[in-house]
Amino acid sequence: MIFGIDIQLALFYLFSAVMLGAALAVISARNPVYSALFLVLTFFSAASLWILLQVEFLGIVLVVVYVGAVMVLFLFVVMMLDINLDPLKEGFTRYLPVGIGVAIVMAGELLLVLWARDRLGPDRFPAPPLRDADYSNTRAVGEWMYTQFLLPFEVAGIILLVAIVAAIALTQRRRSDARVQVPARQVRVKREERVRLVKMKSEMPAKGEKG
Amino acid sequence: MPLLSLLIWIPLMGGVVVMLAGNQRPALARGLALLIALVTLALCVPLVTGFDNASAAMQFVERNPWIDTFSVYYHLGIDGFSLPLILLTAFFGPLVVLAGWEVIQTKVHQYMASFLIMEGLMVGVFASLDGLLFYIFFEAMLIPMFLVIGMWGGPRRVYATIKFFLYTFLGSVFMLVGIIYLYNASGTWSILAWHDHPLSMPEQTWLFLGFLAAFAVKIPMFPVHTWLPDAHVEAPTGGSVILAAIMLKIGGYGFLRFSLPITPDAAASLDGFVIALSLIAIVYIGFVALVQQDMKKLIAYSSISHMGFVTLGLFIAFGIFRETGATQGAGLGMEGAMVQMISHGFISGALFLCVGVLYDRVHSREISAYGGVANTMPWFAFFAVLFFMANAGLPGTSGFVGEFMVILASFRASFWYAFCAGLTLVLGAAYSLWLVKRVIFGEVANKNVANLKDIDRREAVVLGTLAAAVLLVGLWPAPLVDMMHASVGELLRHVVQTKLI
Amino acid sequence: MLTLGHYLTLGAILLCISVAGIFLNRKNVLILLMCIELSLLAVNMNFVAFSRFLDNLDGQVFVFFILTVAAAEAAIGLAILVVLFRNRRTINVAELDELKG
Amino acid sequence: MNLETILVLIPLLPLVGAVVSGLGRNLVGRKGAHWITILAVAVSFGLSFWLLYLQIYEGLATQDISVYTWMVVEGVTFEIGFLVDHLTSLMMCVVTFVSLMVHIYTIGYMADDPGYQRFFSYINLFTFAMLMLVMANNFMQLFFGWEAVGLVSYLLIGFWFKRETAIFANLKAFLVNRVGDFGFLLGIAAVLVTFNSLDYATVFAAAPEVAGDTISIVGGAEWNILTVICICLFIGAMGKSAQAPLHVWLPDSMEGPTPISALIHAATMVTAGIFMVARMSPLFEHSDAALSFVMLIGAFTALAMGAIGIVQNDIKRVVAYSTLSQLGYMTVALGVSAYSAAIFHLMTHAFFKALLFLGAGSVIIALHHQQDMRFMGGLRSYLPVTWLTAWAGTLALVGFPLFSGFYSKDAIIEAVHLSERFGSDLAYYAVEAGVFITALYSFRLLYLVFHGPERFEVVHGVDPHAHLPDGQLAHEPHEPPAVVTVPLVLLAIPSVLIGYFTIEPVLFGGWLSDAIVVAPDNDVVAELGQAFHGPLAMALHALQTPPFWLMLGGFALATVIWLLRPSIAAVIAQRAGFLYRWLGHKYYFDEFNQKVFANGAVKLGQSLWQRADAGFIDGWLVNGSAKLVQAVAARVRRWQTGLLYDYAFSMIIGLIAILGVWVVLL
Amino acid sequence: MDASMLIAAPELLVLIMACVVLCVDPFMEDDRRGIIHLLGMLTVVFAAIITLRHDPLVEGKAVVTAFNGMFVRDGMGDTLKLFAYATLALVFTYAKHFLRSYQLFSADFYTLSLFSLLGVMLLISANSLVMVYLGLELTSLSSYALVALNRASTRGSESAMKYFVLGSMASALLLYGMSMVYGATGTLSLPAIADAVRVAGSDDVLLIVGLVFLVVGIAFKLGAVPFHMWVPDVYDGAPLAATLFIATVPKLAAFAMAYRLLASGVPDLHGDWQQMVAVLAVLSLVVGNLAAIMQTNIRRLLAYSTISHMGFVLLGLLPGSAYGYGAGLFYIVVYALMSAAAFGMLILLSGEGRAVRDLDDLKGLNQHNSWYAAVMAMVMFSMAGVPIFVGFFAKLLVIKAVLDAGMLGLALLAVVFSVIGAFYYLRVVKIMYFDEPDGETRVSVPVDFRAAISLNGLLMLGLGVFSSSLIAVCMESFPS
Repeated sequence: MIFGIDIQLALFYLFSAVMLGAALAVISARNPVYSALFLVLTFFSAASLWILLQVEFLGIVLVVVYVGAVMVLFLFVVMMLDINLDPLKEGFTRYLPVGIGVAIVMAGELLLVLWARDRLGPDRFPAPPLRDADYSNTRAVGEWMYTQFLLPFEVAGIILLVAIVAAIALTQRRRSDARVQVPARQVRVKREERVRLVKMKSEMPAKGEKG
Repeated sequence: MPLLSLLIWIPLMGGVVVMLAGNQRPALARGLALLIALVTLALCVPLVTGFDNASAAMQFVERNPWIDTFSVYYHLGIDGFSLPLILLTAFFGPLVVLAGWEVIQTKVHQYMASFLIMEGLMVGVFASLDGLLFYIFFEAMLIPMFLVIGMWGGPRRVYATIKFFLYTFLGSVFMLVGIIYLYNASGTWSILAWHDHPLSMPEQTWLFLGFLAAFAVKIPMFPVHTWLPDAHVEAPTGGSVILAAIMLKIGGYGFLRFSLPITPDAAASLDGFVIALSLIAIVYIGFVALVQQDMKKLIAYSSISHMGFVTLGLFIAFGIFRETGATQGAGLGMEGAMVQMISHGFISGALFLCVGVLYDRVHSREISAYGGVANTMPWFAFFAVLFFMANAGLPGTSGFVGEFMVILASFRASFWYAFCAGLTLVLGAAYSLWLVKRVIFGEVANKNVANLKDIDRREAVVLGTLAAAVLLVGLWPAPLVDMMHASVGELLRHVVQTKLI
Repeated sequence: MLTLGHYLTLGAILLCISVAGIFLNRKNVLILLMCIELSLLAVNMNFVAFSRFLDNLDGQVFVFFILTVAAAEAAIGLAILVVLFRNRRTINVAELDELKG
Repeated sequence: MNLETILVLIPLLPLVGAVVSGLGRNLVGRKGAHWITILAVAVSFGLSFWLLYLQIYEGLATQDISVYTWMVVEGVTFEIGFLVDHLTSLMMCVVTFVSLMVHIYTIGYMADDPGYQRFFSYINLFTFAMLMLVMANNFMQLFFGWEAVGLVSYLLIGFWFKRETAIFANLKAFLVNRVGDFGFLLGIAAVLVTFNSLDYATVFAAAPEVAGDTISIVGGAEWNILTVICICLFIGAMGKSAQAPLHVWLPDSMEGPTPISALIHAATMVTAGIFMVARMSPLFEHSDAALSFVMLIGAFTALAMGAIGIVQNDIKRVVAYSTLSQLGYMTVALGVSAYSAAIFHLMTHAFFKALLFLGAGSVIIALHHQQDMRFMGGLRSYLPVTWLTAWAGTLALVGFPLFSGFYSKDAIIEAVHLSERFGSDLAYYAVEAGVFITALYSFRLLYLVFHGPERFEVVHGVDPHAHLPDGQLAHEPHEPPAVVTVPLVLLAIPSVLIGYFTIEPVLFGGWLSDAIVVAPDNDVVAELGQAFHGPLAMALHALQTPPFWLMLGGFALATVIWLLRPSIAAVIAQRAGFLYRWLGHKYYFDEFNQKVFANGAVKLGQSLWQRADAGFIDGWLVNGSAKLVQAVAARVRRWQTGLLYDYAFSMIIGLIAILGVWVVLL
Repeated sequence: MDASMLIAAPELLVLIMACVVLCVDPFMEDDRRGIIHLLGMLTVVFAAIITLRHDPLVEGKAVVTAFNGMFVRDGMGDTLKLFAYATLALVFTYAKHFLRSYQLFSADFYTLSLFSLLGVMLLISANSLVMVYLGLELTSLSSYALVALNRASTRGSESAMKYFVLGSMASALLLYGMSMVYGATGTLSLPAIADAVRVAGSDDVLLIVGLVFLVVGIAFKLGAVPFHMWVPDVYDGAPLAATLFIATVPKLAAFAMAYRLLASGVPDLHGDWQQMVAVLAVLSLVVGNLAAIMQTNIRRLLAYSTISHMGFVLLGLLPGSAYGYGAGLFYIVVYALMSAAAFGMLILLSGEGRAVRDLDDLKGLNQHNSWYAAVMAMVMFSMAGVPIFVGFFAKLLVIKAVLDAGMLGLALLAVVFSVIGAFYYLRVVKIMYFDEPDGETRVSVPVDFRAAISLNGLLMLGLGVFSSSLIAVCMESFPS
């Protein structure tokens, strides 16, 4: 508490505001590059909020995985596709009222039920105790994940494998001008195809040739 | 010997076998189909001889578990209601094969197979004592008929056949909901057990309406009859014959097997509604039939009108019971309805075959395309007049018996029921004979008619067999009605007893 | 007092923004991908908050998996985007309507 | 051979004959056909006559046998069986005799017709059907015979099925008959409901017990059940026996070959209604209302239909209207409970009317199928036998004393006179006037055909079979062969004599009392019987009664108009234009039926079909729902815009909606 | 190494084999690729054998869990997995021909399919929210890639993009729901959640919000209206082989997901989710059937028909009874088989380089290929729910379950819309049987394809006539 202000709360509002603003910018930016960058900002804010909750591991992962990998991938694709940007925003404003309306209705419904009956107050969900200094969120999560959540963890791995396979299967192009190895042919190559044994008659002058 | 199973499965499997004959060997397909149909017919002999008229119990019962998880049984058996209808079905098997003998030239194997499969399924409907089994046969039958109309039908066949399928399908799904409900309520699919299962009035009413939806469309009753003229007009001759002769009867049979005994109280409270529809069918459709330009359409409408007698005969029981406090007369109505079904089978089948004979030669069903056929086809004219007279309910033909019984019975409930029903005497004669006048009689109308060849031996056999049947039932219905007495008694016992809880 | 409600509210608003973004954006598929990332962030926000306020690590671990999967998802999404761009020479959302009806 | 076999054989033989000659027509050939059928009818006639003989001289009791059980339902037995009492055997003899005559006559009349075998088959079949009708011992079989004769009548009227008029007439005949049968069937239904049986014996025995029972039909009004039954049954009789207003088919039925006009539409079938009512006398006797109704209908028919006969030019039609009128007489007799008089008149009428028809046929053959009397005249010298027999028939018809018709008709008129039933005064005047009219048209016919100048010319040198314009003949008319004239003579004999010899037993001797039941209060015939002192006395007494003088008046007037001063006819036709037209159009019955019933039914059918069936049910409900589904489907399909943001939008809306409903509202 | 590995042995096998295929592929020349196919088939066969084997650990217990309760193996799971193998075998058989004729025959399809199968299996066996999520993602990510497999196809990439964006959005929503549930109960384990809910009662607003989002996620995966928009576009745009896959195997997982989340996870909120599911079911039936009517594109037609089938599956979930789940399970299994046959037929009829898309491509099929026409007709009638075909029993069971729960109105609506649906199935039959062919369609597929599709078609009939055992299996998967 500083100056009667709950620092935690203040930070929450700050990050929240940034996050929501960034999120709005993501969906309304003219340029997808900006959108991607705003998304990064959103994630950063979210990570901050999580860390505020003392969920450090996930906050870090969010930044590392998302910002470091996924968002870069996004940007990469945006750049690669080289899309003409100008006409892409038409229609946005035309449907804006509807969009806002729907969003507000949905948000209203959700918030109404979340708040109206006051079921989320401290009575039921007391504020989480602050962690001890030597408490490692990462360790706790890790232990829990590798024991209790072994199977999901493995499955998550498989999912990543599938993503790889799928991405390759979809995007890999066989270029006609490229020199490629065909493992199948390499493996199945037979001796006859590589070595040509030529049987020749020894060339010896025969004496009885004319005989 | 599991006779009923044989009667179901021989034609069904036979159909598959015929299918295997392939497109290249039509003669083989025809011969096989005829053989199978005849074998099926022959199997009816032990069925009749072994049937005990005096017993109301189900006979030739077969019962094996089918779907254990919810106690569906392969449960077959027949009583006095099923037997005549099964006989009718088997009777028509060879006739239909013969009727399509020369006319059908494309995909003969599929045509013959369709009819054999249909025959097996129809026997299945009449022999099922398990509600679900019944429903399955009831619905599965639509498929071959759908194909028959669609593949070998007239120019508007697609519209007609889809209309036919969806109409009947829509009706029957309500019944499906009904029987599932019954199963949930009673824990069994056995129709006989359902007969004794008590139900509250709202339950009965809903169930009754569900059954009504299915059977009213099938039979068909006014105002859900409009699929019939279209289907008949577009169907090939064999299709029309089976449709009119047997499929419509399934609706009537359904009323007997389901609506009346399972929901007697609802039936009793709604009988006025059903009877009103029946009478409308008889009178209204009579007038509509009068002005038809298309022979098949006319016969189709007349079928609807005749089926009105079936529903009238079945539901008159309640009126009689209310009016007189006794069931005397109700049995007459019910047996009349049954006789009407059988007889209409013969007559309408024969009429469609007659139209088929003309259509094969001239390729028109328009009444106005004919005139003076009697000049060039005297034998045909003989049969046609006979069958149209039977259609008009001439005594001595089977057409008379059912109408006679139902009118007599309905008088007991109300003079006006009998009055309206009796109008058919005039209307039926009017549309039937007006057609005869325009088609059969008169001067030779055009070159087509002048070039007509009289029926050949194959056609004569088919029509002659039917004529014999029509006259036999007309002159001596006793064997037919004797089969039913016990079952009618049993049914009436269910009908007049309230099963409200 | 910083309560759970604060975080959940934040998550909810973020979710709404991302959702609004998905259908407000009519031109660029890339932005859609970003919006998805945003919505995952909203979810993560919830998980993290709950995890903390419940003092239960499950939530955090879940977030970790979500992040992993989101990365994989982004990879595949971008791969599809590349394929799409190669075929159509555009990533305009409004032009992706060959399939309809 | 026991009696039962004989009874079965009597109707069965003609049936066999019909089947053999009909289905095996090419097998038996023309000769075979007529031999087989004639033999069958002859044997039937012989057996019938033998039965009658047994009854008269051996006192054979009433036979009520069952041939086979048609079916049994709910304890009610429907049977095929025969009831042979005096009434039946009388009818059987009349039917088989007239039929036999007609069979023989046909050999000559139809000699050139390609449908020769078919014709014999039909009339044999008719004999079978008619015998089934009269021999029935229960209502169902009665109805069977009733309809079967209708069928044969239908087939025979349309025998020349190439003629548009013929096939129109037969359709009309069948339909009008069906209207009657409709009532008849309702009557039978009422009988079954009331008596729980269809057997005559049971029903008649139980009739007194239910006499007071009522049935409610319209609203709360209670009707006497027997009145309902009788009126319904009588409606059937009206159709078959051509009582106004269901008479319209009979004149048209003359499109059929003349032999069947004689057999079916004069002598036998049309009298089935009369027979039926007489048979049902145990029921009718309990209902004065029904009898009054019967009487008034009959009276109207007797008078009004006869009047039409005056203006007809077609020889057969004149006879046909005369038949209508005579049927009216019979019906009146029934209405005043003089059943035996009706039956008596039925019998005499059968002979003389068959005679007249066959005579007309003879003329027609002679004139090469010319039926229009305006092209006849002076045929007396060409056709002497026909002429003489026609006179005999005519005198019988007009009721000239000592002729058979006199006895039967006079008995009826007297019976009506004596009756005190409601409306009997009116009926009396009608039948009296009818006598005058009968004489008028009967003699008119005789004069126009056989007397006066020849109104045809013989053109020589043309093909005898060529179709010539009216009034021209290829050769002189001459008497047809013996197969035609012999039946004429054979029919002429009973036409003249039978009344004289049978009036006493049939009418007053209680001959029919085993079949006919008359309540003592109603028994006008018994009353008549008290004044009866033998046929000769009756004839002499008749000279002092109005009918005789009316008949003479008619004769005189006819003589003046059509024999002495033919020009008067034209003047009258001009002066009484309205009346003439009215009669000429037969009171516009046909026009009315055509407009209201025929066209009305077609219009109704059209509009029901086009509007209700095709328009509303099919168009609106069925195809309408299909269209609706399709329209909605097209719309639903358009939601799938192909645009990603729309898809997302849909998801979000779904989400918001579910959230809104379940989280916020609930 | 604890018993977990044994319990999850089928999953391990699939994983290993997927990697094997991945590694073997580069060493295969194009004409030897048949080995890949063989490996794929071997995988499903052995997986089936392992699954069927009565593990001593499993024996005697209806339910066993592994990996600290993350993984559960039970009757329903095994049933679904077995059918997943069976359908995948069909998919491989049909797809091989397609891939060959489109020069797409490489390991990609097989690896991705196997990974997807792994995801399906994990999802089926998921016992924790995290496993649900990961299984779902594994399935989905592979599917996205499969849809885009034909890199040269504009339709393929467009549909993949749509599928991806919407799918990711749906998983985000699902996750949001999971977070709420987690927040409300403090655990990710489904049984623990169930316990917590039972204790806490059903009026916790967090829980309800979470439930709504869970339902949305499930609805998307199943393709229920209004979360169905991806279905037609993906079915239409993807290469037929991928469509074939997506239309079959993952649907089984979607059912499992619904069951795990709703029935195992929050059974005590049944009253709430029942109504949501009812709404979704009704909408799916209505919209699916109506939209299908107007289609001339057979793939889209089948897609919309799928949506309506999913309506039925949801109806099966409604009652929340063992019986209802059994009915739903039966329905989804039957649906997978029908769908496989239908798309298999499309592959069969696709000529060289031209995939069947229009209904008119089936014109007059009966003329020259009457057996295949019959197979397709059987499939169509089965889908329409005409008796004796197995599709009828599927509908029957569901309607019975719905009636059991006393929801007569829903049952009536379902049957009425199945009649409307019958219309477009009939149209397919009509085109095959009643129309004249434009030319002769040559069917040149290998014998294993012929055998498989014939068997698949006959199954429609056979499983109908002998439905008893399959129904029993499905019903017994849910001990009541």
